[in-house]
Amino acid sequence: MDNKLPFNDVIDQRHHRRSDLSSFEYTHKAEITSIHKLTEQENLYRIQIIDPAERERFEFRPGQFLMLELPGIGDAPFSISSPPSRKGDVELCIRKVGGLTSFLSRVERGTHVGIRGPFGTSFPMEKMYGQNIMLIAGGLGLAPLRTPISYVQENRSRFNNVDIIYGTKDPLQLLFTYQYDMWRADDMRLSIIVEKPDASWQGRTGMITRVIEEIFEERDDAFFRNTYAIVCGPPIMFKFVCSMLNQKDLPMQKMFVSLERRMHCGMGKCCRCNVGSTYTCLSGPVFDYWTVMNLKEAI
Amino acid sequence: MIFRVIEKAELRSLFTMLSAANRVIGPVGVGLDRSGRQLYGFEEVHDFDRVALDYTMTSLSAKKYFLPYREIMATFTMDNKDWQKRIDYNIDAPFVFFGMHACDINALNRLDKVLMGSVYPMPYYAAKRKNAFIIGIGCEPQPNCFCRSMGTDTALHGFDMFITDIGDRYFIEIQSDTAFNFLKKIRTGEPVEADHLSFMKTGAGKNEKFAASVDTTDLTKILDMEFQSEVWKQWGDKCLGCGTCANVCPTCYCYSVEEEVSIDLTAAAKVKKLYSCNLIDFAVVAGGHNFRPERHSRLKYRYYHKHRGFVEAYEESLCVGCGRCGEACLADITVPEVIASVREGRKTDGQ
Amino acid sequence: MKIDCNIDVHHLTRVEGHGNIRISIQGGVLRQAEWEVVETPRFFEALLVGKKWDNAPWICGRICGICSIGHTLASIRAVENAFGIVPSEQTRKLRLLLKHMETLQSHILHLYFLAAPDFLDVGSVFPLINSHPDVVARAARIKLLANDVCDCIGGRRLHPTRTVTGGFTMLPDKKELEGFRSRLIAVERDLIDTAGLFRTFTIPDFIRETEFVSLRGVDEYPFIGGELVSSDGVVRKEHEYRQMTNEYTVSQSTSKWARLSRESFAVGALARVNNNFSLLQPSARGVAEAFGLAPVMHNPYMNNIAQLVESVHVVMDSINLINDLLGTAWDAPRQPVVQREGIGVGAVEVPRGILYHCYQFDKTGHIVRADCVIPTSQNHANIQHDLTALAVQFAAEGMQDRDLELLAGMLVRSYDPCISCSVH
Amino acid sequence: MSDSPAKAYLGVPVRRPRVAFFELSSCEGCQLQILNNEASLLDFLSLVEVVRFREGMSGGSDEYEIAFVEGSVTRDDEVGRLQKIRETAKVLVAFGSCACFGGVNQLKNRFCLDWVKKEVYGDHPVETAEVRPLDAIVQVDLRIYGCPVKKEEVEKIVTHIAIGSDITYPRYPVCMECKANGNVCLYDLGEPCLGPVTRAGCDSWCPNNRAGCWGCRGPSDDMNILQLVDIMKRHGFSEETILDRLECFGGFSGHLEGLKK
Ligand SMILES: Cc1cc2nc3c(=O)[nH]c(=O)nc-3n(C[C@H](O)[C@H](O)[C@H](O)COP(=O)(O)OP(=O)(O)OC[C@H]3O[C@@H](n4cnc5c(N)ncnc54)[C@H](O)[C@@H]3O)c2cc1C
Ligand code: SF4
Ligand code: SF4
Ligand code: SF4
Repeated sequence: MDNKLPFNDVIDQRHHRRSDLSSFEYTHKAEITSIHKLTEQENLYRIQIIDPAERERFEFRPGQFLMLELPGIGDAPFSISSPPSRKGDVELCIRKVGGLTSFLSRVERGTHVGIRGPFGTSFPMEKMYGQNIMLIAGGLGLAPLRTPISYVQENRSRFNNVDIIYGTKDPLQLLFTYQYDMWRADDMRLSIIVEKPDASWQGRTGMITRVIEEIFEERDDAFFRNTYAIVCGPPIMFKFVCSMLNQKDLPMQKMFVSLERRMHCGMGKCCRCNVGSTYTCLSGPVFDYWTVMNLKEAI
Repeated sequence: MIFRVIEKAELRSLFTMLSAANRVIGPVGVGLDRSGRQLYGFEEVHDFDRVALDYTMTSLSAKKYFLPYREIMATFTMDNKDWQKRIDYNIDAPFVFFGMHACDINALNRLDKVLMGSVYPMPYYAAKRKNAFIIGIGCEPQPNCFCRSMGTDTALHGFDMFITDIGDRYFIEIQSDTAFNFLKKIRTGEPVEADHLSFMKTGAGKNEKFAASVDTTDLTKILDMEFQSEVWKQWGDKCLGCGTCANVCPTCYCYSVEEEVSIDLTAAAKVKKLYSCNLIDFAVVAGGHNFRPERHSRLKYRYYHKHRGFVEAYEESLCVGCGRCGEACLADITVPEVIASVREGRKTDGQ
Repeated sequence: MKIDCNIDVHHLTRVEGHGNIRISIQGGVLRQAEWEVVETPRFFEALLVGKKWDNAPWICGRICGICSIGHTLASIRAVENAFGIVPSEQTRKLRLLLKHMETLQSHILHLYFLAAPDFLDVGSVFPLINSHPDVVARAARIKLLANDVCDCIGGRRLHPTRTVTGGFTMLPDKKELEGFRSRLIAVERDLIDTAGLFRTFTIPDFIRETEFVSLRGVDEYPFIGGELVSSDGVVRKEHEYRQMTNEYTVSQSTSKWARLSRESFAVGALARVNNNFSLLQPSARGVAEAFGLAPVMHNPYMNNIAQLVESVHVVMDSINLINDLLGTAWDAPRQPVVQREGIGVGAVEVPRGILYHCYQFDKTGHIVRADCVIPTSQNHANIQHDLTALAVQFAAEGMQDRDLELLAGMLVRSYDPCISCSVH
Repeated sequence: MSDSPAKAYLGVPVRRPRVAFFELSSCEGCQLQILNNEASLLDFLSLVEVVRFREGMSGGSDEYEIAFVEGSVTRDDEVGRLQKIRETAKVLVAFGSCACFGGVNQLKNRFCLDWVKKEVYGDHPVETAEVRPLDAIVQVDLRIYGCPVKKEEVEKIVTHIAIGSDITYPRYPVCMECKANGNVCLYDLGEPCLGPVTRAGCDSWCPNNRAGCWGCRGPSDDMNILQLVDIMKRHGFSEETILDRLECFGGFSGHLEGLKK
């Protein structure tokens, strides 16, 4: 035997197992199959994993996110905004805020992107069977909320009373307007409110909390004992909403929020998403509100 | 564990044998500081005489061989709307680490937990870690070392063999089959009772020499309670936000990713750069909001991650007490002082 | 015969800095021929006052972006001379090697990027990228080598970082020097091809006798320090540089002018070759002879050829220097500096000619007075007199406006003027 | 100018902007860094169309989108030139430390102008003004720091302009890069260094060469200058040494209160 040390290769050919060493930077190649302009700032991208077998294997749960990569431009987390039943043919609602997202707003259909994931925790939809659900979104929060909404839609009979409460700054920022009628048709009560109405606005005006106050007046305490809430939006918004709901003795562990932090890996390595020392990508992005309350510097 | 003893001269044979066929990294002198004190670093060595077996502490840890400061994670060749991605773990041959202190071995053991033990192991690290043949070596406590407080003054695993100077000979703990095989090729002896005794004595003698220490009793709870403490602000006023502490630290692993496009636009790369939570933009998110805009909040976060969060997750702290960050920090911010001040809820000394 | 002509070049291109050419001929009589320097002065000599000695080389390198290494070395030499420091042999060789490579990169930049477009009748090197790709690639190759060596020895090709009073902050890696030696040996071929290219150019036939000033070599072709000499026979010590330059102000220029035995004198590659011809490396001398360049050459356009000759010289000499450096073990990179009161002058031959830095220090090592005399300021008067003579000669020959403008521009460019540096 | 075919990146067409280079009072070294890019000059030229570059080419056009302006304003006529450039350019880039902060030129501002003129020109009349960076006169859209600028950074910025992706600078100080480069800290060697307060991006150019940083890239975000002064003093450097470094390139003017005598 010579004195050369043996080389231990860590590469393994199977790319789909979470614990597989070689899956770390593995990207599914996917194609942007359609781009739909929702508002001045947000586009809806339909992204389909090219390889049919990989597409079938890409399963996710409501609330999970994926890492979207444009080579040379960037790599960032986005919540999946389409029904889980569609597997590796997903929709992402993306707001133009910086390098990657602005570039995305200029690409055409047919461009290839990379997808890693799905990552993170999800909304425990099964636990909510037979209960009332309040789905509350502020602004871009409707993007991640759209997945549980479609889940409820597809499994409507399993849930009791369903409220969707959605607020934005002004009517121009309302997302997915074309879906509102369908949601209503599926027996989900949709309440929309804007802060700054324009001339054509006929709906409610004010903050989301106003809608919640109305619901408080309308429903008895028993209602809230059998209710779950999913709240997506800026921290300041879910902080208000959750503490209001808590006044009605809705347990904090029955309220779910989604946190947003900077992320580079999505797999608990880069530390950029840490809240205190909790990884948003592994322990989140979906947290129950009790956990959030206990995290230092979460909100 | 299997033990052996060797004559001191035999170490050279071991080095020669290993370095003839493998890349060897070891501690070497890299110059004198302004007061004439020898400075050390880890470098590739070809000559046994360059290896500073009695080195005190290297300014930078061994981590760049496992977690390079700058590493290409993937490269792309661009083809209009399409592209091809290639992944390389940036290691093609195993290497020998000749002379690592216990704290640095323990640092790797702790990194293993996050980088190899979790749901998503990190192949870039694993490929290097699994291909390192590590020879540990005993050390003398330095004024800033507090490894004993952190339980890292001895290494129980994570190396191939560990050498301790017991006066006239070296005492060797053998942990891997590979090491055992190599040792068969030099002259070794079975330790006798006297060797065991000198080995124990060496350990006990070392324990008496620690000058610095950190009281870790109930530390996670104290940190929780002192989250709003004014003490943090005082340390924040000193901190330069320069990231030096994280860069010299053997266990800081957080990183940033930068994308690069070649100037002829035909290729791109995804580059991982070790980052530091003390840097201003560490926690900036979309829209420009910064979760930790002040220096003190970032400094505090570093302590929380190491001494509280990691303990909660892995039952031990992410600090191995090597003292490098205190040594390197130009603002003289040291772990023992920071922890002591938080404990006492006051700032240590005047200034 | 040409009766009327008006030439007004505002901000001459392909030179460093801002200068204008104005020529006007009326009825066959030269009315005006003017080389006007409009560059903004930055007042380095004033802004140095009150600064400690260690600031001087760092700040003074910033006088010029092309010959920052030369300025830094002149500044260091002035400080060292004031403090009585004699650089070690190792430092001397490394500095010379660094200097050589700056000379090479600057000469190649001038020959290919600034001068050659004139001879090929294009506006810049850019069209040559398509029409003469091999020529551009060759220029890039030589320049890259020179710059790489500068990075290695000086730390940076522009505004060097390793060069300090007393020596260097750190020494190059010997392995790298070996690599450079092979590349230097290989680059000789490119220089022969460069000579071949320049043989195809027609050097304008124009002679005006003048005086040439440079360092005087003793046993090697001079670049750093030593005695000063003129082709008219004046010899001075380094610290007597003022008697060699005699600077004065003129209204047409924000740069000062200089004179010695005549109304003007010239510095630069041609002056060095004229004054030290026998000390050139043999192969460099061979190139000179092939172009009919022998001392004392009075055609200013031949400065281009002198630069070519020097390019060959510095490459050959650099190979020797690297051989010497590789043959001995490294000494300490720098020696300690002890400040003292006094005046120091540093004379260094930079690509465009002889450069002087002079500082007066007080007891605490602070600069009391500073003086920098830049090669191009020494050349301005000579350029002016050449322009006048050129206009007269070619007006008499009845040259077209455009041709005269081209020749006048080429004349100024031949000096490779560094205008922003002359008005520092 | 070489005409290369229009390129695209990920299907998004690449703009090949018309760029012009200008210089006010400077050593022209930053422009020279462009010509010093021997290895990648051709690729550089395929990304941008250089329509004016006096140091390298004759002729030129006054129609350009991006103006790279080197140098600082040190004479009144430069104000007009700069304003004219601002009117034409869509994007005005302050190119190098002189343009960003005044550069070494601004050391002149330590003295009264009359003394300065007399010291250098005697009684010969010359015009000069207080040295100002570009943004004291016009709006600056982009800054490329450094004395000299770092070619890798220039190339990166130009590539980003061409493909239309964001331009970002490191916000942290030089020490970060210095440590990653494995350098021995200059303070350990007994030399002063402004690395702890200076914006990174030069890849710790000077400390890599065992020379302390002089702050040519100006302050990093949220830098702690008071602590730096304290550190320098503790290492035995005089206030003068500290000031010499901090005032050298002008990036820290505005942070020097209390240091100046
Ligand atoms: C779990 C999760 C789900 C998300 N879902 C959506 C979604 O459905 N739709 C949507 O539009 N956005 C979503 N985001 C936010 C999205 O990740 C950022 O908008 C995106 O990273 C911005 O990238 P950029 O390159 O365009 O911006 P950049 O140019 O990188 O930066 C713009 C700003 O964002 C910060 N930033 C950079 N990278 C990140 C990052 N990875 N995460 C957060 N901030 C960053 C920058 O510091 C800067 O302040 C989500 C984020 C997380 C963590
Ligand atoms: S603690 Fe010290 S080393 Fe760490 S960032 Fe602050 S100043 Fe730098
Ligand atoms: S040398 Fe300068 S830049 Fe490097 S670590 Fe030390 S202070 Fe920071
Ligand atoms: S180290 Fe400092 S002085 Fe040197 S280039 Fe970088 S910023 Fe400029």
